[in-house]
Amino acid sequence: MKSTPADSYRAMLRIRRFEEKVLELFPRGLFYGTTHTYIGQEANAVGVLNWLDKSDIVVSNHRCHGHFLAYGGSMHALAAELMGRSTGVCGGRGGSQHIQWRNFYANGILGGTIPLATGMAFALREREPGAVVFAFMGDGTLGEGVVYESLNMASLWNLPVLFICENNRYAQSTPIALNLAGDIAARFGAFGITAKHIDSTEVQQIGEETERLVSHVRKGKGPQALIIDTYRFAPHSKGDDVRDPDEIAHFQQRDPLIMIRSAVKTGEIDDVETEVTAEVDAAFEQAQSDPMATPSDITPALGASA
Amino acid sequence: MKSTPADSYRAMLRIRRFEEKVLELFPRGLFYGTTHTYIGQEANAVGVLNWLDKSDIVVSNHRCHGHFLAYGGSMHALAAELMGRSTGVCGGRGGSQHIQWRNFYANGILGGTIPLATGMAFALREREPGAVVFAFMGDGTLGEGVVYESLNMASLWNLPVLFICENNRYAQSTPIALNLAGDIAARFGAFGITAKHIDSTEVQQIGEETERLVSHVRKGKGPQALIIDTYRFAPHSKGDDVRDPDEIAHFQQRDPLIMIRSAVKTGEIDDVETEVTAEVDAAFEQAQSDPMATPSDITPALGASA
Amino acid sequence: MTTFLDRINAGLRHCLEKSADVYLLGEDILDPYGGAFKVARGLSTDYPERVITTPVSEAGIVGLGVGMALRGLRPVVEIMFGDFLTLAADQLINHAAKFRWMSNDQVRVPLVVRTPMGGYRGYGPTHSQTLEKHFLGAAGLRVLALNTYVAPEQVLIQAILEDDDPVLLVEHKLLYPLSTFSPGREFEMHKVSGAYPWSIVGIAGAPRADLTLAAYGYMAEIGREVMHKLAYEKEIFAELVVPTQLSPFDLEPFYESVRKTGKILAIEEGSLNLGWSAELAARSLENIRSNVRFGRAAARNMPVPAAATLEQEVLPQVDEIVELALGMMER
Amino acid sequence: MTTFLDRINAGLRHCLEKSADVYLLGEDILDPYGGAFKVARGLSTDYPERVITTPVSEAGIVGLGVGMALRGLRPVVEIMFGDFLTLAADQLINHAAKFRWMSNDQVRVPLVVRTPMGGYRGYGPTHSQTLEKHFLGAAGLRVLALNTYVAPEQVLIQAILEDDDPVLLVEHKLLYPLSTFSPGREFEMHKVSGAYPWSIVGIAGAPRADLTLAAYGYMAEIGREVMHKLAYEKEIFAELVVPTQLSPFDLEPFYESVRKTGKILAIEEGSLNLGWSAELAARSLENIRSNVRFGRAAARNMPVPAAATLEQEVLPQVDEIVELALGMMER
Ligand SMILES: Cc1ncc(C[n+]2csc(CCOP(=O)(O)OP(=O)(O)O)c2C)c(N)n1
Ligand SMILES: Cc1ncc(C[n+]2csc(CCOP(=O)(O)OP(=O)(O)O)c2C)c(N)n1
Ligand SMILES: [Mg+2]
Ligand SMILES: [Mg+2]
Repeated sequence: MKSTPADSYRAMLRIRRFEEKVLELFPRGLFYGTTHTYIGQEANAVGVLNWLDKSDIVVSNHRCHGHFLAYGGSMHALAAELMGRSTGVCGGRGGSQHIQWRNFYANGILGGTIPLATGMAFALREREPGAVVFAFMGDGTLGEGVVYESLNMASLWNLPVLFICENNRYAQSTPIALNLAGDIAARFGAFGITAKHIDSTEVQQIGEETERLVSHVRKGKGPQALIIDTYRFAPHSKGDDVRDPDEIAHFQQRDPLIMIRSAVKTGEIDDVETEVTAEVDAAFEQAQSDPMATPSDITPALGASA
Repeated sequence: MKSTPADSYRAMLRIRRFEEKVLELFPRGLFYGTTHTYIGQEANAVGVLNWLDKSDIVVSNHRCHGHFLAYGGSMHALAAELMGRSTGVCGGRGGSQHIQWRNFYANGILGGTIPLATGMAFALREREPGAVVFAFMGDGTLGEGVVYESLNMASLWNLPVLFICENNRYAQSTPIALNLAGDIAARFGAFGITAKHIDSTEVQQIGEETERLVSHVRKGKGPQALIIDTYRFAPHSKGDDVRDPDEIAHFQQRDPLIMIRSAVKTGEIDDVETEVTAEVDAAFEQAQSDPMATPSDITPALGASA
Repeated sequence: MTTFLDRINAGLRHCLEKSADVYLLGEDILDPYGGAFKVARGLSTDYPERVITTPVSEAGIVGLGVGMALRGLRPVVEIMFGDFLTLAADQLINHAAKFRWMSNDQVRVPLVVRTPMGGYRGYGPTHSQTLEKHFLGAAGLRVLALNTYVAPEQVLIQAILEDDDPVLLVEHKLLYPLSTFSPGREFEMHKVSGAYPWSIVGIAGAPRADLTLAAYGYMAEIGREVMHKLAYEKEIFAELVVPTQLSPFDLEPFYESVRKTGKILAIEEGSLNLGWSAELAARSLENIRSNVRFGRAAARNMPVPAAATLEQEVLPQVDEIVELALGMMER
Repeated sequence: MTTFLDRINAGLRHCLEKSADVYLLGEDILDPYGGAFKVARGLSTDYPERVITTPVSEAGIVGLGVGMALRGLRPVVEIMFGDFLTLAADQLINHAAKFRWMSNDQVRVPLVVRTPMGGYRGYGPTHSQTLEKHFLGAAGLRVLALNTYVAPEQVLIQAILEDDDPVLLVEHKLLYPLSTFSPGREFEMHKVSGAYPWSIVGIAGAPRADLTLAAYGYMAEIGREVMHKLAYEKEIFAELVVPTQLSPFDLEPFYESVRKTGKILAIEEGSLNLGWSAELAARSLENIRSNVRFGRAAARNMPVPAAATLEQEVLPQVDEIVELALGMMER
């Protein structure tokens, strides 16, 4: 791995504590709208994006906070975006599901992001050989037809994209068995895309698999897919959980934070905890004291030639 | 087979001669609009639909003349529809690509017919157990995402539908290699649908494969797929052929009509030829003498409660 | 107290009860979840065979519904957010809406597609839109919008059990917690009956109205507030006309009001250009000889932002509409 | 003689030549086929790396274009028939049109989606439609329609090389074999310049017009015939106003004409309800104080049938439009 276990632990804890704060503050009406937290899936964003290079691109979805923080996005700007502050990542226009910053793009329309990711990979192939698009999608998103239109083009044109399917076993309230027929890896394979399917919450393992797949992609060997069986510990959005508590408890035994701890020195664990807690508190406090997004900043939907 | 080689030969020849007449008459401006002929693929419609039961359904596409005639549709009504006569299958409203009669449904939007077929199979499962939807699609249509949304639902709900993919190796002018990545059978398999892939223009073989697959579907074993490698001898539409003449010649050696002839008595061959030629001539002559579709017959797009 | 949502739910239940041909399909509609907005709650428990949760495939499930409808069933498909209708546009416009006519009336497509629409909830640009305008005027497709002036269960029953044509039914998210309107002492209302009724609402005991407020769905709530303010704060008396059917356009009750008032202020939540009320303007010009004044309140012509302060700026608000109304009276 | 199609082709060639960021994508666009309507003919031979034939995936290729555009390329995506735009509706309305604004203007989407639209060819209900009305008024999306009064290559060059926002470019099938309009002795024309010009066409040496004919795309050809007949057979003098940009609605040149004539007859090929001209009506009422008369010629409110006799009945025809015009003058 590029980064030490402690680094990974910190990266995952930043996501965990951020999301916990979001869920803690939501009932207090500090936010407006909705949100989807990443709690339980931290090892995916951190393990995968550990292999991100400078000119790489990340395409994310409705559950984007973890991807964004792992990408290197500002915790404060994300908190501010959720609170509708002018200092938010998108000045408050996008909100929780629509985060855009540098080479990071998230959108709340499931599946619609996959052709975008494919088009971006096309652009990279033409302009920045060696660079890769990391495209995240959930298991439920495999229901959207445009995903397969995209897999076909990505494979046909040998585009530099790594598809990451985070299979947390549910689409909103619906268990995968009621949503998905056949086999996930086979759905990529059918389009000539090699897919590696792992059931893991170990950030190192996820990182190692990613390293291998991404190196293929960088070498111009075409798209690859990584399917990670995982689990979310919090509700789909907020307070809308209908899953069996025992099932949640069962998967919590494989909490990615627990899995990595053994590899981190006890001293470090406490330091990281203090550090991250402070960072999160600061981020939200600052965001809360930032000015609300101001209508006067609104620009037209079409540019000059409009 | 239910039907004798002579029956199959007749059924295929009816399609061949009908389509030849269409291409012959088009330049004379007898039609209006466009058309897509089935010449070269006759063994598919005839071999497959030979196993059609009374309450079964056929969902067809832009290349529907062959399917319609094999289904038992009236040659005269089809000719009349192409000529925009009031006696046409749909009174001239639909034209070549939009044929609806009894349990036969064709539409010109590629792929859009596959969820319809799936929904019809759902209705059959609920109302007419044992009945089957025969859904035809071309290789190029595998580009449409909604096809995969449908495969997923058909498999998930164990619906009685047989998907028939007629792989004539081209989508309009585009060879399959430029359109399709991966493997066709695998695209069905990935959704848990068993697919049989054959390269054949032999109506008996196609019939036998169909018989086996359809019996599974009728027994409630869920959707199945039959992929038939085939070839069209005529242009995609009319006069827009850019394929290598040698390639066409090569495949013409496997003309489904030639393949079956050996099994038909010479005497019968001539009788069938005379018979079919007469039928086709009569159909077109009658259609030509029928009245043009009359505007006064136009009804509103919405019913009473509009 | 029974909410508007309870009554929609009751309408669905009634249809499932009355006809074995009725099926509900949609994402996450099974109990205990009962759908993202809980409209289907309890139904899958009582009708497990006919309430079906679907994959996340908007085009596919609407197409599935078209196929079911073509074969005599009466499917009701829920699209979780109206914003996702764009994914089903081909199935609605090129399949559901055409099949009957294109087949020379040999078939029918008794399909209902229900969807929660609208903003004011901070859900952001892809979950707050008012997109029905893009489906109005599609030949062969009926578009309805629920409002608190009609019994929602009646509209559902008519669309699901009686209507043999495809229906797109828009339900504004903010209607769900409300209850249906009753005039009480302050208002008066009369209905123009029909399969999908119009409601004409006025201020009780007010003099002849000299402004017609035209609004549907949740905007008809805003419209009532506007009407109230105009009356009690500005002594301007308006009449609110509320259609249940948006498309096709049967506007007689609207004309009737405009013939009296000569002034139209339409209120729409969608962005200004080419929304429902543009057709009202066109038809007023075509059908009402005398000179009419026409104004529109609508969302600013941009996506719906997530931030509260921005969303409030972009979506129509009562006070700015009142200002618009005053402006129209002055002209 | 160079046809309109040749000039579109030349415009695409110019863009490929000028900028290495330009890519053409579409179904069957490679030589020798050059696309279903041959618009791309010759281009793949000369720019093999940047002219790419795609799978039959309308949503996918438009989405691909959005992704390419977000990363600085200038993709031009051809949708083989405008009827299939419904399949790309989500990518156009929820992605292409929103990305720039939603990102707080951090990104641009210089995408052009071109498509042949329209009927009068007997292609039947799914290959003859005029569907652009369903995309007008979508915030963040520019919709253009080529017409013979502007140099098509200029419109393409502006949209492809200069415009940083997503553009939906409608090309009526019947324009392809024509050549661009020149006033000759019978007509006079002046342009209102701008990125996407308006053209104002009149009868040479005619007295002040007292009817404004508003039409775009191929309907502007029909409109000219109507204008000619009105002048030479009925001695009624009209003025034809032709926009290149349909949405957003910048209507000044239209208002100018209407302020003179006081009468509007809009001609649309799409079905009547809520087409482009409904917004013209609404804005005329909002912006033109004096009383205006308004009428519309459009397709009957049903699918476009295949049979010649039926299609002729359903789609607008010159003579019936002349009748409408006469009716408006009498009022
Ligand atoms: C096109 C579209 N359909 C439906 C939704 C509503 N929705 C939001 S998240 C979600 C479930 C997604 O499941 P999955 O892809 O597995 O991601 P997860 O939430 O499990 O991370 C649904 C149905 C949406 N946002 N977009
Ligand atoms: C949605 C849609 N996209 C594009 C077309 C235009 N089109 C008609 S036929 C065709 C090729 C279809 O190829 P295939 O599915 O292999 O059927 P074939 O013509 O080979 O029988 C295309 C692209 C269409 N009719 N519908
Ligand atoms: Mg999931
Ligand atoms: Mg083919």
